[in-house]
Amino acid sequence: MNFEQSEDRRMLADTLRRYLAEQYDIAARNAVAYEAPFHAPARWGELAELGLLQALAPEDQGGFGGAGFDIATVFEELGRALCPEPVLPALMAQRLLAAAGADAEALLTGATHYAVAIGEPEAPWGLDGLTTTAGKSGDGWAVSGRKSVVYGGHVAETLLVAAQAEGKLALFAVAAGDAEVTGYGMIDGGGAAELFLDASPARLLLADATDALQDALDAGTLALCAEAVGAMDATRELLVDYLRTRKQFGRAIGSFQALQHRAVDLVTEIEQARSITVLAADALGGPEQSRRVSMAKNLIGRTAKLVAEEAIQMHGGIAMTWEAAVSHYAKRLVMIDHQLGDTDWHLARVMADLQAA
Amino acid sequence: MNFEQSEDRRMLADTLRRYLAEQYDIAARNAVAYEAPFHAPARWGELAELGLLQALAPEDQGGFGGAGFDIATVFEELGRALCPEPVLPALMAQRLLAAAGADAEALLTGATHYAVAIGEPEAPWGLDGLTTTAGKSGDGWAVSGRKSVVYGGHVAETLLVAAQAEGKLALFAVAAGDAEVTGYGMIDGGGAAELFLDASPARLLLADATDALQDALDAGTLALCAEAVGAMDATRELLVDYLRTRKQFGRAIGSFQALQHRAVDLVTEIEQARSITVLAADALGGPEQSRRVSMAKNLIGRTAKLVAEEAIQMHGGIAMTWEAAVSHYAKRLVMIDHQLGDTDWHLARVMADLQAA
Amino acid sequence: MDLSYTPEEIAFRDEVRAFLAAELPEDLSAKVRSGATLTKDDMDRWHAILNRRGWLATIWPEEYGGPGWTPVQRHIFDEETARASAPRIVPFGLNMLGPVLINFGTEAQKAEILPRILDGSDWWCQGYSEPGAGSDLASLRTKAVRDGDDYVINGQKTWTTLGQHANRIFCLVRTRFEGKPQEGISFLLVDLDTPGIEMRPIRLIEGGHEVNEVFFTDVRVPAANLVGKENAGWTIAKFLLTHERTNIAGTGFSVQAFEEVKALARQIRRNGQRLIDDPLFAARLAQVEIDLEAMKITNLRMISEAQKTGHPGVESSMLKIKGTVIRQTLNDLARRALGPAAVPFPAEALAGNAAVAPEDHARDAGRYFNNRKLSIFGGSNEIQRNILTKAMLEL
Amino acid sequence: MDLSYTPEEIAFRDEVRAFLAAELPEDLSAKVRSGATLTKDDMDRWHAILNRRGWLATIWPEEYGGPGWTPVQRHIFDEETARASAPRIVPFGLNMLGPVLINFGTEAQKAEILPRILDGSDWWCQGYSEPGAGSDLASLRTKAVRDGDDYVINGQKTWTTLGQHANRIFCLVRTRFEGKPQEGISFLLVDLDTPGIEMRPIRLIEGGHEVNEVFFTDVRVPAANLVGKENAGWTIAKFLLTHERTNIAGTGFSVQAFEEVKALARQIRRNGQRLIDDPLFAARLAQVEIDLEAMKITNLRMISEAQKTGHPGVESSMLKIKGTVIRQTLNDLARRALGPAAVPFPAEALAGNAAVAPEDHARDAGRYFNNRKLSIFGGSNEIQRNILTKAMLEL
Repeated sequence: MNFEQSEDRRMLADTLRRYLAEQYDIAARNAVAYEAPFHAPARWGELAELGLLQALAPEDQGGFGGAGFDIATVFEELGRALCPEPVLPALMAQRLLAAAGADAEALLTGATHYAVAIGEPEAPWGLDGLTTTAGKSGDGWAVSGRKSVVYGGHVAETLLVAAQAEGKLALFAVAAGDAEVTGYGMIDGGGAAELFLDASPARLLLADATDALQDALDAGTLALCAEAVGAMDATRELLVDYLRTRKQFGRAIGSFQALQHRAVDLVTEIEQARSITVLAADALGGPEQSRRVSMAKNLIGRTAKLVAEEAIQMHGGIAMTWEAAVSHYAKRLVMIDHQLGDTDWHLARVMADLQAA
Repeated sequence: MNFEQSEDRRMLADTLRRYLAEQYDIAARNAVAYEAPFHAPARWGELAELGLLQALAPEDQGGFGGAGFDIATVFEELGRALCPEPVLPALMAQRLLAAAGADAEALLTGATHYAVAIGEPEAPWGLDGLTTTAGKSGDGWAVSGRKSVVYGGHVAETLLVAAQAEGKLALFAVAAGDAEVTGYGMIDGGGAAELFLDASPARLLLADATDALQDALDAGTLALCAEAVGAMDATRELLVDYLRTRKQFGRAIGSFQALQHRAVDLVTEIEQARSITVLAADALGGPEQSRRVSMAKNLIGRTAKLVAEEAIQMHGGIAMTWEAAVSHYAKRLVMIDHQLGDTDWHLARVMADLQAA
Repeated sequence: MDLSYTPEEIAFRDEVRAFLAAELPEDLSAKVRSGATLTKDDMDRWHAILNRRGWLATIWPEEYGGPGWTPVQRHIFDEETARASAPRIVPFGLNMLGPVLINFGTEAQKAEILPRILDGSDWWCQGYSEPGAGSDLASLRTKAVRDGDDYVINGQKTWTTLGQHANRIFCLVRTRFEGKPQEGISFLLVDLDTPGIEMRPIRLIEGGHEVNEVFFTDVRVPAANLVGKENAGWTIAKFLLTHERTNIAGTGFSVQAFEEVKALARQIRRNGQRLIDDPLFAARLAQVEIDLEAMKITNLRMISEAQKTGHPGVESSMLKIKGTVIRQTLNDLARRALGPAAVPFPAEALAGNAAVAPEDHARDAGRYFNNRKLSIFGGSNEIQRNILTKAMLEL
Repeated sequence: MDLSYTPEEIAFRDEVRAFLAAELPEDLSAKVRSGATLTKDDMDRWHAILNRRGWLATIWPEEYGGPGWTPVQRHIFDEETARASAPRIVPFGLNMLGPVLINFGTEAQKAEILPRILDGSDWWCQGYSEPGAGSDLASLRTKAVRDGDDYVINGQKTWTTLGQHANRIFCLVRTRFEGKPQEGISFLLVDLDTPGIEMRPIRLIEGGHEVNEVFFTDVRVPAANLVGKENAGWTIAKFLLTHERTNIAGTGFSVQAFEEVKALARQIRRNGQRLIDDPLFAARLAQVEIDLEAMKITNLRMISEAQKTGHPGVESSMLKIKGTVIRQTLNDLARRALGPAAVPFPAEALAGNAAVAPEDHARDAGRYFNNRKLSIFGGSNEIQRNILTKAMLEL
């Protein structure tokens, strides 16, 4: 048993933290996060050079990481800086390309943006109930259907699309130019897109992609948990600092015991969130992967909302303003619950395990 | 719209409150509540003379009340005094006897104890899934089955038993001597019994008793809500008094803001509990009766537990002792959730209404 | 004890309903339902409609143009307008300054100002909070120094709601610097076109423009604009906080929000079933429905008490706390219900065919974030708990 | 980062498991599982078994008879004994007085007392709290006045756990009355058969006898029974609070409680389905399962930190808070699961054929009430929050 971060990961975390703090202070971050293309293209290449993307892939796939703790390390730092770069779709796409034995060099160098299109309006999370279909068309395939809220879909050159084909859930690559893509910003920064596929030409990557897609969802979900931990840590720092310095009634508001006890409870819950993320990171690649990731996302969903709401409430009016960093952290913390399965959706998966005979 | 209590009910409440405060101070209450017969037989007749039982029945059935607000008035006072007398089974039995057109004089004078036996080990609440059966036997009927945690069953002379008969849920009267009755005390005071019926001779009161039984359950549930309101009110008084007088670190503990805010939240929730009980009392006898009673029991279940746990926590160690009144209030408040449907069971009924197309 | 309305109250409710059916413009209620920002013209239009009916200044005495309603009638009006998705009455002139003038103003002030509030000539805004004086209002530092027949104001106000539409502002200012802070505050009326005033927008968490900062630099105001006595402004501030709070529980808005979430949960389908058939979501919704049912009664109990005593008690702080929690929970459920569809922003940027969320719900996430304010502004829930501690627990 | 145990740790765990399988008496674990009250003989028996194996004084240094375990080994032992429903080690002599003597006692005290703790000759109990000094321990008033070679003790102690089985008590007493309250406290050892001592039982909320009051009237104790210096007792009290807290999260007990509730929810049938298939109950259970999984990691993270620094940090207050909440939630679920069957009391009074609750669960409601103490005794969760406020938030 060992809770020390490896030297390599500590160095990666330090490098990323320094870079992100320099390049994405809250004003700079907001300037890019809420205006198309909802991230900073100039920074994307630099992040790739720092090894951000390679850290997400194992050595035999051209990277130098790829384990649960690598993903957690990277995304915790992204979360701490509220970084709006589309790293999540890159992570998920890398795992799908690897599963398909496809080349991922352009992804890992940052040259090409990929997005992963799974969710649909009536099947937003998970793999059940997807209705997008693919059929043979000449030498290749044609995909039809609607994919909704595809993270990074607004800047992706290549879309990895899950579709029903010949009785199985398969994975296809669709060039962005071959689909109708409506990009937009997200309320908490960053961008996404709606995908309208109408017999769009597609390349088959995996005929039976269920396991690979579930793995991509699990890894993406773990990444969101770690991102939330980073964002909660930063929020905690903002809050504690505010409690120390903001005065009302002639005293620092942090001297009011009612706020003290609530702040302490938040800190306790954040430690629990960190712990469950460690558990999920450790489980990635093992038999308990999906179950522990769901446990983590459920707890993160509850805690991130609590941290967001309490941080706003204890800051008071200032947290209601765009100008205050805490408002953007709060938005991200709440909206993470809308990505890749919310707290109730993941709870239902854990419940199903309890109920299984 | 009028939130004033009627003059009659105010007088009844005052009379009861005075009598109960005199006769059931906490030491006297505990002396009878936890030792067989788990109530004070000498007080039972006096309470009947004060009109306690008649207040639960309408005039045309020999009483002078019987409306939702009459029941709420009586049980709020019983709750305030933590009175262990078996009034709940009397209330439920009175409604069943009235529905059957049977004579209830002995009940209303306090001469005869009735108990109502509905719940079974695998169908503890509600009318679905009851397996006790009755069949014709000579001139009368014979009932077989097991009834569990029958309130007041330990002192009842007559048991009103719900049983399946000829395809319907029917109601029978069984003399206590004709059944195997194992009485016991309850963890929060008062008594109950297990009923083992093995072809016990029975008198048919109602061949199709579903509506009458549901009405008795609704009225009983309302009574428990009102009892909880009274007990919460008393608990609030104990707590506020303790916060004012108990000193730690050289100050009244009520001067600590963290406790102040939690105490205020309790008081707010108690007002909500009172309100939902008013709503349920108003609905008794109307088309919304079952639905509103379920709403009330759900909210009461949540609030009573919160009040019990917070009152214990804020009292600290002293609340862990038998000697402290608050420990007995806390037990009653928590255990009310085990009677006639817990907070989740009633929530499911409200959910079903939301889901109905 | 009787929860039903009297025949008179039912007749009144029907009158309000008929009025709303006939007079509330469809485009306004659609905007309110979808959470869209109302323009000044939208609000003026609705005020004018209410004013024509004599139902605008609902808490003013009849002699000044009020309808002479009981608290129960006011409650019915609040509930029905909320259910019908009518715009909220902009409260600054009507529910705040109006009662202040009626109680503390000179005859001249009343005669000049009250009619202009009713007919929409003036749009008032509020200058109370300052960057360093939020919950602790008594520590305000914007100062007004007497100079001949004028006061000269210097300082800064913030959280000035809808100030961008206003032509006048009422302010709490410091006119004495020694003694207890509460005893050096005055209540001043200021025209916003007076030289030296600058108003700047504050962008809110969800991106909207609702509140402002107001900067005062050597702003000269006639001494006649003082309301009440100099240094007696704290009395007026307290009067507003404890005597004129109306519709504090906001149950009408919550009922409307509940109905919207319920409809949404029946409409949204996920993995082959309606969201309402997901037991975890249904449990959340049923629980808040029950809390709201209780809240409606708590509200009526306190209104009934106010009807008897003439003014709401400190218990209204409970209405504020619980009422805001319930509304925020409903906003939370609407956001949750949408799942990923809550994400796009700003909703207006989406082309019609790309609509992600059901019509009328594209702004639900923004509304959730914006309504975190409910438990902060107007005396935070923490301040309400302090008030209740003092008053009810006597601690 | 690696959550798996090392091969050495796994070997140790297997050793503990084998020991428990062979040596833990079946009747004792059955009693623990059902929540029945253990007799003094039960506890002595288990202590003797552990002592034979050298695993009784798990936190003592090897030279005094401890096993020389790392924090991780201690954790493994705590987890495995809890999972096996072994009785808890009675902590007063072993985990409290022992370390105090090892750190503050004279050689003579160590030589006399430590072996008698190990072999069960002495049963120690604790005299800390007083009716007026609970959370505020420094305000204690039981006084010890020096008189020749003796101290003379007068006063009252309370919450003396299992004092009914004890022959000796260690006390905090006041030996100086001026100055800071903390600087006038001493740590004294007292034989309970000394004249002037009376112990009275306190009946607890659920009816059990676990704690006592102890009254001292002119009790003469040799001055040699002082541990450490006179008036330096507060240092010892703090040492116990911050340095020797072991197994504070109680995750082993929670894991055991979780498994019991899960089994119960599969066993209980209600209206034709298993309770576990009720989505509302399953949601409650899954949520606490997840909290517990996180807690286990939080606990291990802090143990790993303690292994590095040599002692647990103030973060252990978080373990206390969250650990007690999780255990109490599990007790709550067990009570809920039983429905009406949780009601009968005392469980022992029921004839076998009238059993209402499933075997082993007849005391679940009582356990729920009794375990409300977890968040009160040993430094209430409010006190833990105060500690964390100071240490972590630096407020």
